[in-house]
Formats: sequence, C-alpha cells, structure tokens
Amino acid sequence: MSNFDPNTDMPRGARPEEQITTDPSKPSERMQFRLMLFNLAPWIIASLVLLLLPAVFTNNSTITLMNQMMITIVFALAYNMLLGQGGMLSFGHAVYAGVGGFACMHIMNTSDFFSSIPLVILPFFGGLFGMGLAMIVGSFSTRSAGTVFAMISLGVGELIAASSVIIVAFFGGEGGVSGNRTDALPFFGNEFLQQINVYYLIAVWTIISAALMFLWSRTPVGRMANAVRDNPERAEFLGYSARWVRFYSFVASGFFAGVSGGLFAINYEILTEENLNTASSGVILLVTFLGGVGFFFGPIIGAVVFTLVQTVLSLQTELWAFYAGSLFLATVMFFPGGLAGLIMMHVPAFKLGKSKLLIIPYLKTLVPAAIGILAVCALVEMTFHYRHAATGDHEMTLFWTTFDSHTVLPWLVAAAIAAVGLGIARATAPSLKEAWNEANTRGAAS
Amino acid sequence: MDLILVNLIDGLVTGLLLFMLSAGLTLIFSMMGVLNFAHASFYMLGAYFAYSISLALGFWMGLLVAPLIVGLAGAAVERYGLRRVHQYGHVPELIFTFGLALLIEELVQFVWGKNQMAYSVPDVLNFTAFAISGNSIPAYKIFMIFISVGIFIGLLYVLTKTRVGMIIQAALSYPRTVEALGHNVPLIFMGVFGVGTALAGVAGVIAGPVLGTFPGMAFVLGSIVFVTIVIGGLGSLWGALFASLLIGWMTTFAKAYNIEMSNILNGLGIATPENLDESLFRDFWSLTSPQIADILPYILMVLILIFRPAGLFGKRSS
Amino acid sequence: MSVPALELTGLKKSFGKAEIIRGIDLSIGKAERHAIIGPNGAGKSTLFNLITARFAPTAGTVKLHGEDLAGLEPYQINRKGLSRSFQITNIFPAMTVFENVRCALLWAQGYKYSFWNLVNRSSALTEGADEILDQINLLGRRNLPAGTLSYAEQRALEIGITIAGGANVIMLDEPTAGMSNTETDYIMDLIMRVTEGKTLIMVEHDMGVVFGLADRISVLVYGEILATGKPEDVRADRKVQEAYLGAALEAEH
Amino acid sequence: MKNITKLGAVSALSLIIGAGSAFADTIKIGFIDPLSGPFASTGTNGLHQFEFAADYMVNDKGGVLDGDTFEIVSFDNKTSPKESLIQLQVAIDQGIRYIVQGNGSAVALALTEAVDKHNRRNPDSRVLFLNYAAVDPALTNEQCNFWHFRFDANADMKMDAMSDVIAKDESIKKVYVIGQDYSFGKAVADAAVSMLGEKRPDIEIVGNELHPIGKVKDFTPYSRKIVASGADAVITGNWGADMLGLGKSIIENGFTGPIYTYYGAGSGMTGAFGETGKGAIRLVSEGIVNPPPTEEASAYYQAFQAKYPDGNIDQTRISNTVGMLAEAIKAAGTADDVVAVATALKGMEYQTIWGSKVMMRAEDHQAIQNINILNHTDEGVTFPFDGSTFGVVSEQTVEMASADAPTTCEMQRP
Repeated sequence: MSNFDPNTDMPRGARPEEQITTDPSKPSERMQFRLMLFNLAPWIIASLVLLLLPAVFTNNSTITLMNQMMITIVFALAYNMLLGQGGMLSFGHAVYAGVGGFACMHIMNTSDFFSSIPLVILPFFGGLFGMGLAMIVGSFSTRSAGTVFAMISLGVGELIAASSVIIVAFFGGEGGVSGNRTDALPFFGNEFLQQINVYYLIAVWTIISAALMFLWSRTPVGRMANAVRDNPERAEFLGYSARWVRFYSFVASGFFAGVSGGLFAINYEILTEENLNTASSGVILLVTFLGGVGFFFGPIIGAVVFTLVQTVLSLQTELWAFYAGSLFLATVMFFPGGLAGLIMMHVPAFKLGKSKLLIIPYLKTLVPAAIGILAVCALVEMTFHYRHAATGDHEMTLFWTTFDSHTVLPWLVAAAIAAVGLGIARATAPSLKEAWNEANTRGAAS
Repeated sequence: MDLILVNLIDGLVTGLLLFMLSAGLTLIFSMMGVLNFAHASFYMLGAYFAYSISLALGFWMGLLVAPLIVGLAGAAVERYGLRRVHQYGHVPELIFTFGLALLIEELVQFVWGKNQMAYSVPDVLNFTAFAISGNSIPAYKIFMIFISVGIFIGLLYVLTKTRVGMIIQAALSYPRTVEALGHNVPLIFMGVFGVGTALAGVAGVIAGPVLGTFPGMAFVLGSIVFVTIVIGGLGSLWGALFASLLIGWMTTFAKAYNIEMSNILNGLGIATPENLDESLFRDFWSLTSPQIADILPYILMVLILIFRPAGLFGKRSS
Repeated sequence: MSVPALELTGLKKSFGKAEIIRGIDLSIGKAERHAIIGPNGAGKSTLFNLITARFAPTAGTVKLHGEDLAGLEPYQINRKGLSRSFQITNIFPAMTVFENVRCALLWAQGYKYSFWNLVNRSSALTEGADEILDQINLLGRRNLPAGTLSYAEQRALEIGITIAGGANVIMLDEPTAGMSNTETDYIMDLIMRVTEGKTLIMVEHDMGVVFGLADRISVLVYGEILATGKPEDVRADRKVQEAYLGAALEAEH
Repeated sequence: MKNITKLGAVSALSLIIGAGSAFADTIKIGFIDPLSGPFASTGTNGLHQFEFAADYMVNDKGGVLDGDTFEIVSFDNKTSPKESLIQLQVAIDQGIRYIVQGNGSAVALALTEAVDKHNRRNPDSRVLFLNYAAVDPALTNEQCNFWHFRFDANADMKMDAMSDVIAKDESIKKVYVIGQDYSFGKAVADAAVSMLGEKRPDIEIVGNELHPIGKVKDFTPYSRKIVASGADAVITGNWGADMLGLGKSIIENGFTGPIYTYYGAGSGMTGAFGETGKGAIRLVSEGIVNPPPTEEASAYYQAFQAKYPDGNIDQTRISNTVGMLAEAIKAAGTADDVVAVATALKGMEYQTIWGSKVMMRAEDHQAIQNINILNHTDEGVTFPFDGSTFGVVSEQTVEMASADAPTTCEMQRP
C-alpha cells in the first residue's frame, strides 16, 4: 500500500543508526539515548497537547467534538493496522467496534459487576469482545487477502448489521442499548459526571492505544504483516504462514476497534444499529484513506479532518457531504498517499534545507487556488440557494456577505473571482513545479 | 402450485434486473480489476435521466437516450478519473469508485432534490397482461423480461460473434496478453466501462418506475450487485446470469413462504425452550424467512467464499 | 551412510495431459553443491516448485533429511531448514534493505508470531541482519527501499534473504538470470561464500556458470534427468552434448 | 505536524461554535433532524414548517414576553443518534434551551436519555426536549422524563384510532399486517393484533409479518401473499421508500382494498403515489388540511405555500408545538427557566388554528388530540401535496383519541 516513496531520493550520510548497530560502543549509547528521546518526542508533545487542549477550549461542545475525534482516531488507527500495514481491505470493520461497544453497554447495565469496577477499565472489556469476534471471523476470512477477504468482510458486516435489528436481546433493536456510566465504582472519587472527565479518560486511552499500535508495528508479527502485505509468497518461504500473520493483525485490529467502541459507549452512553452498519464501515475507510494509509499518523489526521468536516462544516452548509465527497475524490486522484503523504512529501526538501524555496511559490499558487475554489463553492451554494430556497427568500449570506441570489451581480463577482483565482493558480503552477524540483534536488542551495 | 408459477415469474424479473447490473460489473471487474462501487450509482443516474427526459419527450425517448448519456458519463469517469488512479493500484481505484458513489448521490440530491420522483410506468404498458388465479402480472413486467433477455442475447452476440467481442473476451482472461498483442487496451477499458455503465443505466430506466426513483435507490442495490458477481465467479458472464437468477428466485421464494425458524429447529429435533420470552435466543427462534430473505445472498456469498473462493463459475479468485 | 539432505524418488508432475516432470530420482548429500541444468522448457523451475511445495506432485516423494514433505505448506518446509530464492526477483520492495533481511531472520531467531518483543530492541537481530548485509556487500544500501536497488543488487539481496534464516538446504532458482558477465561472476562468487558448509541446490540453464561452483551437476531434459555426476564427467557425456546442441539448433530455427 | 493541524482546526472551530450566543431578545429553538442523507427530505420539510410557524405565529405577532422572537437554529443529525448527541451538545453550548426533534424513535430515545442526564448533571443549563414526531410509546411510558414532551400521538394511540375506524367498517373481515422489522414495526403489529382482537374479534388477521428495513428492493413477493390471503385491508407502519415501494407494489399486483398507513403521505410520497394510490391509501394523522377546517388554517396554509410552493404542511402539530411553547413561555413569564416553562406546558389545553384542541397530559407529557383517518385522492383537495394534484382528505375523526389510555410513566419532577 505504500504508493508514496519518501525515501527514494534520500541523501546518503544522514543515517545515525548505522554506527550504533555496527559498533555498540559508548558514544553511540549516548546517541541511542538521544535517539530514544527523539522517538519519544511526538508522543510527549501529543500527550501535552491533549492535556492542555481543554484549558484552551472550555466549552462542552468542543470537548464533545474532541472526544469524538479521539474515538475516531483509535478506530482509524485500528483500521489501518489492517489496510495500511496488513494490506487487508475490510468493508465491515464497524462491527468489531460496535460489538465491543455493545458489550460495554451490557456491562454498564449489569449493575452488580459494573459498580465493582472503575469506569476507566471498561474499554478493555470492549477490546476483548472486539477481539473475540475478530478471532471467530478471522479464522476463516484471513485465509487470503485481496477480493476474497474484502467480500467476506462485506458479507459478515452486512449479516451482523442486519441482525442488529433482528436480535433485540443483544442489540436492543433500533433504539439501541443505553446505560449510565456514572454507576461505576468511583475512580479516585471521580464519577465521570462531566464531559471534561470523560475527555481525560478518552485522552489517556487514545495515547495508550496509539502507542501500543505503534509498538505493534515494531514487533516481529507487525513487521511480518508488512512483509505479507507486500509479498505473501516470499513471506511464506521465510517460515511465516501468511494466513496466521494476517490472523494476528486482524485480531489485534479487532481489539483496538473494540476499545474504540468501549470509548464510544462511555462518551455517548448509548449504542445503536448505526455503530454496526456498513455506512459506518465505509466512513472509517474514507477517514483512514483520507489521512493516508502509508504512514502511522495518517489516520490521525484523517480522523481530525473528517470529524471537523462532518460536524462543523455541516453546521455551516447543507451541502457538506458534497464537499466531503469532492475532497475525498480529489485526494484519491491527486494524493493517493492521503494528507499524511502530502505532508511527508516535503520531508526531503526539509532535509535538504531547501524548504524555504517553496514558501513563495506556494503562496503564489495556493492562495489564488484556494480563493478560486472558495469562489466555486460560492457558485455551488448560490445555485443551491437559487433552486431550493423558499420562494421570495432571495437573500443569502456567504462568507460574511449578504446579497440577493436572484440578481446577476453576485454571480458575476463569484464567477470572476473563481476565474481569476484559478487562472492565476494555473499560470503560476509551472514555476511552483520548478521550485519543487529545485527544492528536492541535492546541490547548491541558491 | 399457481403461486409457484407467479413467484417464478417475479423472481425472474428480479433476477434479470440484477443481471443487467451484474453483467456490466463483471465485464468491468474482470477486465480492469476494478470493483466498481459506483455501479449502482449509474443505475440511479439512468432512472433520473430517464425521468427528466420522459417529462419532456416521453418514456420511450428516455429509454433510448438515458442509457447513452449514462454510458458517456461512465466513459468520462473512466477516462478522466479511473485512468488516473489506475497507476496507484487496485485499492485506490476501488476507493475512488467508493467516493464517486457518495458524490453521485449528493449530485443527484443537488439537482433533483431529496424527494421521490413521480417516475411511472408509461400508459401503454400500464395494464394487466394476464392473471394467474387472481394474481395479476402487469404488462410492464413482461416488458422488463423482454428487454433484459434482449440485452443478454445482444451482449452474447457481440461477445462471441464479433471481433471486438473476441478481444474483450480474451482480455477477460488474459488482459496483459491482449495488451501485448497491440490492442489499444485503454480504449477497450473506456469502452467496456462505458458499455457496462450504460447497461446499468438501462436497468435504472426500466426499474425506476417500479422500484422507485429516489436518492437512496443506489444504496439499496449497491453491494448486492457485488455479491452476485462474487457468487457467480468473477469474470464469468454465465456465472453472473446464474447467480442473478439464483438470488432473484431465492429471495422471492423466501419472502413468499413464511418458513419459521422454530419449525426448522423442531424438525431437526431441537425442542422449543419453555420460557421463550426470557431466552437469550428468543429472537433467533422467532425468525421467519421473509425477515432474512434479503440477507440470504450475503450468507450464501460468505459460504461460497469460504469453500470455493473462485465463485461458482469462476476460474480466478482475485 | 548418512541420510541425504534431499532425496527425490519417482517424482512426476503433469499439467492436464502434459507431463512436465517424468519421474526423477535424485539424492543430494549434505554440504553438497548441486546444480540442475538444462535447456529452457526442460522443467527446471517446475522441479524446483515441486520440491518447495509450491506445486503438489502427481506422483513420487520429496524427502528432506529423510523426512517426507508431502502435504506440508511452504512455511512449514522452510521451518524444517529449506530455503529458496525465486527466478523472478522476489523481495519486499517497499521495505528497506535492512528490514528485508531482518524479516528473514525473525523465525530463525525464534520470534515466531511474537507481539511482545520489539524488533529494534534486539541486538541479535540487528547485528545478524547487518552481518548478512555485510556478506552480500549491501551495507551501504542498508536504509534504502529495496525496490530502488539495481537489478544485481536486488538479486544479491534475494540471496541474502534466502540464506539469512540459517537454513542448511539452500535452493537458488537461476540466480544469475538476466545478468551481465561481470555481474554473474560477482554473484557466483557471492554464492560460493555465503553457502559455505551448506547444501546448495541451484538451477541454471547455462552449464558454464556453475562449472567452478558445483560438486555435482544433473542435466534435466524434457522432465527427465539425462545425467548426473561431476562437472567434468557431465560435460564429456555424449547424451548431454547432443541434448544441448540439439536444443541450440532448434532454437535457431 | 498533526498537533499543529489540530490546533488550527480547533481554534477555527471554537470561533464557529462560539459565535452568536449573545442575543438576549431571541429565544432559540434547536432543530435537530436530518438535513442530509436518506431522510433529508422529511427533515428539510419539517424545518421549513418550523421556521414558518415561528415567524407566522410568534414573530409576526410581536413575539412573546417583551417582544422576544423565536429563532429556529437547525442542526443536521443525519438521522444518526451519535451525531444528534454531538449536535445537542453544540446546541446547549450556543445557549439553546429548547430542542425539537421528530424523525426516528432511535434518535428520540437517545436524545431523551441524554437530555435527562444532562439536566441532572448540569442544573445550570437545563433544556427541554419537544418531540414533534417520534411515536415510540416508550417515550411517554417507561422511558418518560420531565423534560420530554410529545406533540404527536404515539403509535398505540394512532392504532387505537385506526382500529376504531376499521372496526366500524363491516366490509372488512380479513386484515393483513405488514411492517419493517424493528421496534416500531413490531409495536404497530402487536398493537394492531391486540386492538382489533378486542374491538372486532370476528376480524381474521390473515397475515402478520415483518420485512428487513430499508433493504427490500422489490415488494412483489409480499404483495402476492397479501393478494393471495384474500385480505380486505392492509395495515402498515412503513415509512420512506419502504412505504412507497410496498404501497405501489400491493396496488399494482391487484389489491383493491384500503391500505391503512402511518406515513403514507407527504415528502414526495403523495406525488409519487399519484393516480395509483387513489382510493387505496389511508393515513392516520392528527392534522386535517383538507377540507380546510378553519379560515385561519386556510390563511396559514396559503401563506406557507406562497413561501414554499413545493412544500407541504403534512405535520400540523409543528404549528401546535410552536404555539404551545409560546403560550407556556408567556404563562411562565420567562424563557430561561425551563422548569417553569415545563410546568406551564404540562396539563396545558390549547386551541389550535386547525380548529381542534390539544391537551398536554400531565402524567406523561403526551399530547391528547383528535386523530383522523385521511384518504389519498385528488377530489376535494384544496391543499395538495408535493406540487401534484393529489392530497389527503379527512374521512373520519376520533375525538380526543385515547385520552384515558393508561401510561406506565413514573414522572420524576426536579
């Protein structure tokens, strides 16, 4: 799945590990420590940011939104264990998160047991149930990757989603299953009454899960998952059964998907058919791919961006799904590495110390392009308003400007801005390309 | 007995309709390796275009023109979208079609709004063709059967008796060889994609009046088309036909006869639990076949994939 | 007498009506370097794939250290100490050169499907992989994606992956295919070095390449072994000469 | 890098969410219903009716209290319980104290739970949940709470009225019950069987079955069974595409009797049924628009149509909801203290512009009102639906239906 190759043109020399491994003497040990710190840096920063975010955004809705983001992050990372690292395309992964979540809801409703455990460990049970289901399904679905795996996942996903409205005893029908998280054993006096308490619970779980999933990719079976993804036949002749490697990845992914379901249960205190259905499975595929499957942190970006689009953009426009679809399609067509791939494209230029070369050309091209695209969106919104707004309601507000959508002027203005913006972007694109090539070529920096 | 005959006819209609979609999809899939998730969206476009055309020019012009527009749209999607994504591999291609399906649904809502369209059967065909012991068979159904059978025969003729068909058939099994033989494979791809989507368009045009024309119509049909070609075996037109009819009849009969799970279980010698209302499996015991009719194809697909990954008629498993 | 490293008895393989391998009996001793040569289409690769269980034989047995391999999966055979390379370069192109080799070491070092060890924490793995890289002269390419290596380097890496697991029976499928003369010499020298003390079975279509290397040579023509013996004897064999010349003449037509 | 992205995005976000909560002279009503996705048309139509009702009934008449006006703030929940809960939180943060929702009992159940928990955990920012269309009886029975008010009749009350009408029709001897396979479909089926059994023991239930929800492409096999069963009438709780598909299929395959529905009109369905459904489709509903019951109602509908030519007033209860909320705020003298408003709302008797009365029962916060059986036709239609010539005309009325129906609600007052 690694369509993007950031290292193709990597400069020689900048390879600190080489010395460490070949010559484990003292100076390199110091270096190893520094390297470890370097490796830990993103995690420490992420933890600090998660710790401090609620201090910046104090209102509940932002916290709710961030909770949703983190839940999606865990789920998307779990999904990427399959798609990105194991090369398995699943169309029914929501069921593992969903079943984990439903199990947590039932635990919440088992008052004797639930009141004897602290709420913080509940997601672990979600993980166990997700894992259990993954073991059952994985036992027959992981025999091959590719279309067979994808279609089995689709079929199983449809079956479980369909049974969610039939098997009322477990899935609660269309009303779902709801419970009360505050019934748990207080955790150091905390009953998790407020969203902010839940925020920290989810944040800790997110960091732990992300770290564990990252470490998983560094274990023997995690490495072999990549090997099997790239070349299952060769992996078999290295002593590994491709099927079992896939199975372990699948089960691990099911575990973390179940954890995300458990977090969902804690945050929303309700699970419904929606947590299982194919639409949710499709969304997680979009999220992961949008973020970029080739990099560990890709799904994180995807989860953040998608949640914002889904929740915040939908407050602004009815057409949010249209924009989301367009964004997604554009990503697949032009940046198959996803948003993470887009970011990582710049690493070589950074390493060469030439990233500064890109700033001016970027401003020259991307700013007009962005303005042009916004103008196109304005045209779309105006068309929509013109066609679907109430009769007599000619007034609309776009980008802080209120105007009459039934007069010619706004249309001309928007069309002109679109034409000029995109025109400039098009005219300056060659020089951007030139700058790009220059910034990625080794040699004297100008 | 009479009801069996009626159900056979109904199942045939459902199956043939499914076949029009799966035929195009299996052509596209076996040739290009693309699981086209947007296939049912082209079916929806067919219905909507036909509706709009029928308002101005009548149903028959819709039947004639709408599939052509859909085919052109499909070819354009291949030329300007898929071909670009093709270089990145199959997964991005698949995801591209996935996103396309979402976008088409949004576009349809943008243009036509979110309501059901009043697209209905033309007056010429709006009568009862014949009745079997009180069950009327609408003439439109007969018309649907004729159209789909006609298309199948036409497709079979093109594929087996013409040079283009030979090339396509060869490309189904040996895409690389055909390319090596100097045929313009990108052009063939575009053509096959266009024809495949046009077939889906025809299905939309004739199904729209009976099954409803609304933004969710693609979603309802969506994955079942894949299930059909997977069951039939990828790359096999006969497999697609067989699986379509199988699914058509299977779901029709499951809906038509209330077979109860408790009867089956009792028949197997398992006694009904005494306090069924408290049993964890109460919902399982009270299952009836109409409840699960539409998920039967999924069960069948999973079983087939486990025991015969290449599908019933397929030779390749991926 | 000790058990042979690899023993083939009455091995046959048909695809439909075409009989590709028509009954092969061959015994290869421990630490022997054995080359199987033959013209194109003789069934060399098929034979290879039969031994490594990529195909199931129509008849006959394959024994590794006296143990029948029938019904085993490729990974199980590998665990019994048989490792193979492929005719078409078969590496993990998206992973770095170092990781390619490290993956090959995992099973041999007993990590199995472990998810409680971190691979970069194990100095045995890192050192082991670097040692192999050193042997195949790819230390300088350590952190590049394997897919970006030159063809000869990729072939060398393939050999590195094949031997890394510490298997005592190494099978190489045309390791010099498509190489220039200097590259061929380089690879043969490499093979010589890295298979020291191991059983080597190698398929080649050009006898000249294996002459200095092999202890014994088998000539495979139309699915049958024409001759087996020391390189000099095989070269002098009339049947072999006829088969090779005949094939060469046919190829000209 | 990811952290920077996140930071930027969230700061933009807090700008958007935090904006515009400063106006004290508007009373904001949060409308949480689908504006995108498969049920968007129903949601959008409902939103238009709310916006119109707020303007027509409150704002154009000088508002409530000291000229405070109603503002409908829409939130797209995509018919998803999860999204609804997020949007509820956003709404509360914007200072909204009144939530209206109607589409989907799953969403309503999730919302009522969440509102209850929120109000208990955050006494400073309590909200009321005004449910205008979710009909699951549980909402005013075992799941009831002080903050939830239902302005529609619940599923059992509708069935009560429907079965009354069927019971009076001597020509109906056999009834076929069919519905979607989920809690509502099952509830309708159970209610139909028990109520018909009580009122007309001689009626035979010749079929009672469920089909997968939203998955059936072709209803023909079901129609065959219905026709073959010799049923005189069909009862269904289907909605959306399942309703249209089932209805058209039943009629096209030769069924000639009445089809009693919960949701067989509006949202494009009346237009799509057209001539086919004439004389067959019956709708059980609290509202009458044809024949126009009052002058006031006609004026109201005409004004609405002038604004939304393609729109329908297929939910007259929406204007009741807005009107009753305005009355309750006037009575409480405040819009900020939702407990006072809720107290004013419970037990309220309200004269609607549709010429009938609504009483908000105090025990369970369930509105008691007339329930009508409407007929799909193009004759005598003053206000057609969906821009077609067809509409629904009142056939029979059950006065103050189920006023004495028992409830299991044990209301906990704050």
